[in-house]
Amino acid sequence: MKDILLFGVTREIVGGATVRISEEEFPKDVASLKAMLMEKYPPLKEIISLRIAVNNEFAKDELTIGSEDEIALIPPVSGG
Amino acid sequence: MKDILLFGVTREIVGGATVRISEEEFPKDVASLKAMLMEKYPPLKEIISLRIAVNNEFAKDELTIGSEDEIALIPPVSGG
Amino acid sequence: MSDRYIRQRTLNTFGDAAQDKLQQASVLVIGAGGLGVPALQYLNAMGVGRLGIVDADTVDLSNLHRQPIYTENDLGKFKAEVIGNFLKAQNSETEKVIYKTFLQPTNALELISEYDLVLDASDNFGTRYLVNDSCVILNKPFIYGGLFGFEGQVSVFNYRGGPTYRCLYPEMPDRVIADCNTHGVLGVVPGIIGNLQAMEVVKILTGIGEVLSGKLLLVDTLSMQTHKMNIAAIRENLELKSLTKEQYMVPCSSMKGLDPEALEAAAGEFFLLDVRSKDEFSAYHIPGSRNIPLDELGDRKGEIPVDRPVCLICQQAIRTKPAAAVLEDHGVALYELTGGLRNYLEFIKGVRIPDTQ
Amino acid sequence: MSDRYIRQRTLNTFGDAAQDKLQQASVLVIGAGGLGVPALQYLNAMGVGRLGIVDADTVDLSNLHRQPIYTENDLGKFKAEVIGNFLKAQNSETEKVIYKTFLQPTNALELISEYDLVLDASDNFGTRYLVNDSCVILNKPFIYGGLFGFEGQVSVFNYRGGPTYRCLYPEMPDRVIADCNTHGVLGVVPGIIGNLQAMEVVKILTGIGEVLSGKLLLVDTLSMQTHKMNIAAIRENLELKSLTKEQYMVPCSSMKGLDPEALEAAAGEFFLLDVRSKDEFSAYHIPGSRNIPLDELGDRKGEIPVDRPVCLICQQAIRTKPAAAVLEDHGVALYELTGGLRNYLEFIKGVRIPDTQ
Repeated sequence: MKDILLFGVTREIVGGATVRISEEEFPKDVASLKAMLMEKYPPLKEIISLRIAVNNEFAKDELTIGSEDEIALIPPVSGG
Repeated sequence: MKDILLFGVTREIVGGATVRISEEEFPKDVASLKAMLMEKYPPLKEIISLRIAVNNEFAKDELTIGSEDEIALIPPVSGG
Repeated sequence: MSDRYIRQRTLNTFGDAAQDKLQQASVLVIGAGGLGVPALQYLNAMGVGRLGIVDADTVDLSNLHRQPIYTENDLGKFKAEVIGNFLKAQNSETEKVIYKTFLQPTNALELISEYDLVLDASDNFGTRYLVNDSCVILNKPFIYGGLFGFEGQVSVFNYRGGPTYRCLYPEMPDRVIADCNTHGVLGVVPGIIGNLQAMEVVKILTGIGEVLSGKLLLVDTLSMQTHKMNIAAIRENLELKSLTKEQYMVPCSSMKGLDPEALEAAAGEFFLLDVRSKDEFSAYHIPGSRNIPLDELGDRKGEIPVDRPVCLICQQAIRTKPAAAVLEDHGVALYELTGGLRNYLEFIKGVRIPDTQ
Repeated sequence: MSDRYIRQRTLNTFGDAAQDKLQQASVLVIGAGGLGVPALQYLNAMGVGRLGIVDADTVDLSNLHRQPIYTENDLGKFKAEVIGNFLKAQNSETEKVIYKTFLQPTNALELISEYDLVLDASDNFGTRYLVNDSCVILNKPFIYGGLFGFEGQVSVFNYRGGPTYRCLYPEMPDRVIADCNTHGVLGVVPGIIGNLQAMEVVKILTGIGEVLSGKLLLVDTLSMQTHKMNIAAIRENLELKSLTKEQYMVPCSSMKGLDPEALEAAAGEFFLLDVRSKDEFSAYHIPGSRNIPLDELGDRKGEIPVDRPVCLICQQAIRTKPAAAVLEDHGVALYELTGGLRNYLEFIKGVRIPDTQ
């Protein structure tokens, strides 16, 4: 089991500060993680410029990931 | 080599944000670490209530340590 | 005045040299709201030589919980003016420049070019992308701060070849991410984030510490956890040479009322736009007001300046509403004469004029 | 006044319930300096129902760089009064209580007992240990903040059986750790730390988030790194039943001058203590002043109240210096009549009286 950290509006969409993904269903790269989460939580699809950080680095879609990586969803925020 | 994190006045006493200790001379417990640092930097002796944190826990003198532990010197600060 | 900064001058690794650098520097703060208020208070107090304040908005009661330099006496007044006056009283040794305008594609390059760097304390994506693109064109660093609920983000963009805001968020979000003042915010959260932005300003200007360039700092105040995420620079984002045709969305501001007394007191501050018919305008109008009838407004927007707020005027404050909708994307703060000219004439003359609408 | 807190009321996991809890709560802020100013600004703006402000100090020019609510017009005025008046104008819906005194062993329990919790914004170890011990005795949580250079510390002590300040630092440091205003501090650093303290207040009062109880938060603003260190509670520190005989060091305040004009304007605010001989006092004294000759001062300290600042008076402002040394541990703010009675009489009468000293 792996907890993905959530920030900004993604917390409201998912309804918590993290989302848990099991070892078996853990996706192989950033693109499949995105696809998986967007299927589970469709409003995520609507976020333009939603970024994913892997081990404290913003990651490209093709980056390979594993359940040992620290992963976070970081959407833009507008408030000031 | 291991970097001990410094905070507050200990940075000024040592002259940097960390102090480096080699594997060979690494002390076996918190008390000997204190003694070693106080010998190297005598003004540290004058700090009443100087605390040492090991892996983000404030530690007692008798705690056994190794060079894999994260260690920090945290003195009281008064400013407001 | 020798000992005003004594505690900074005696600070190790700061001293007279850093204090003098602050004094010689200039910072443009975009927005005098939740982030801008604390940042301005501290930048001014610490001795930044010249501070520009860009905000066309007025103080609203719902601002007070997170913009705690404004008092109940300031309601309806221009934020830039209120805080500017306070900052002058707080530190007479530094210069304050007040711009009662929003940052717009038409004024951004000119405004920003006069300052060493920009602190982005805006509250909407349109302004954020405009700040970014303008700073890239002018080669100025800017300090970004953003808020969502109990969370904040801070970074320094376009600093010494480092990444820009577009390297972090390539495309402007649309309506899904709550923009403007629609989302809740706990008062002290912008206080924390705005002060962290001010700290980055000091680092850049004086050379102390590690600037948050190439890093996004995430602050979760509920758990008091911080995270730093590395952002890679994308070369093409650094090569922007002019503001793109892309529409920068307008700043957040719904139309506010100005009562006749407030208008009398501050008429010179506004572009007075009378949207009644030509005939009505000929029969009577407020001296200094301009006439563009409501049905011509869409075609003649270009005649309306964007360097100051617009006060819409009609007979009974009814036609001002569709007029505001037409001007929504014009990038200026919109006001209406409360109760229209009927109310205004009663106020100035005690005369009740007939309803022609 | 329905929409003052609308942005907090609409905030998820806050809402009306949390806003009402803030309104019903009371917080005592010890110190209206670097940490107290931002904390007070935001606690007041967010709607904490009753705020107590404890500070006997007056505004000095060297405070302005980090206490940016005070203006140049406020120099020499009581901090608690200046900020209290500002907070009233900022939010008339909440109560402010001004205590122009320092926290002392003689008043600490009484003051603290009237509030739900304490925000420790003091600048010296004596007051910190006194806040701690008093809060343990009264079973009140307190929010600690401390500063050193570019670093800050924040924690919540004595909260639901959690550790106290003595569990972190068992013994009071002495002179090696710079106390009082001797060390440098960058203006915005207390702004950051004071706001983090205000955030912890909101968490405790409303139940949102994770309270920093049992954790010491370390903030290094130069690297913008934070660390959280776990503190274990030590049972005996929680079982304190009365203030110990240990001497709590007095707050930081060197004697300040009051010129005759300032004394005339504010005589009622001070305990006027004339330290000349009985004969000199009989020959002339300021109405309302009390006489304790310098050589009896050590034995008769008990006659001097600690609920307001003391203004020391002698002929030429020479004997006030040893008198101040004698009263150093009395726990009150000390002032002297600048130039002594000679200067004072010249001011009020244009009379030059002979030097008898």
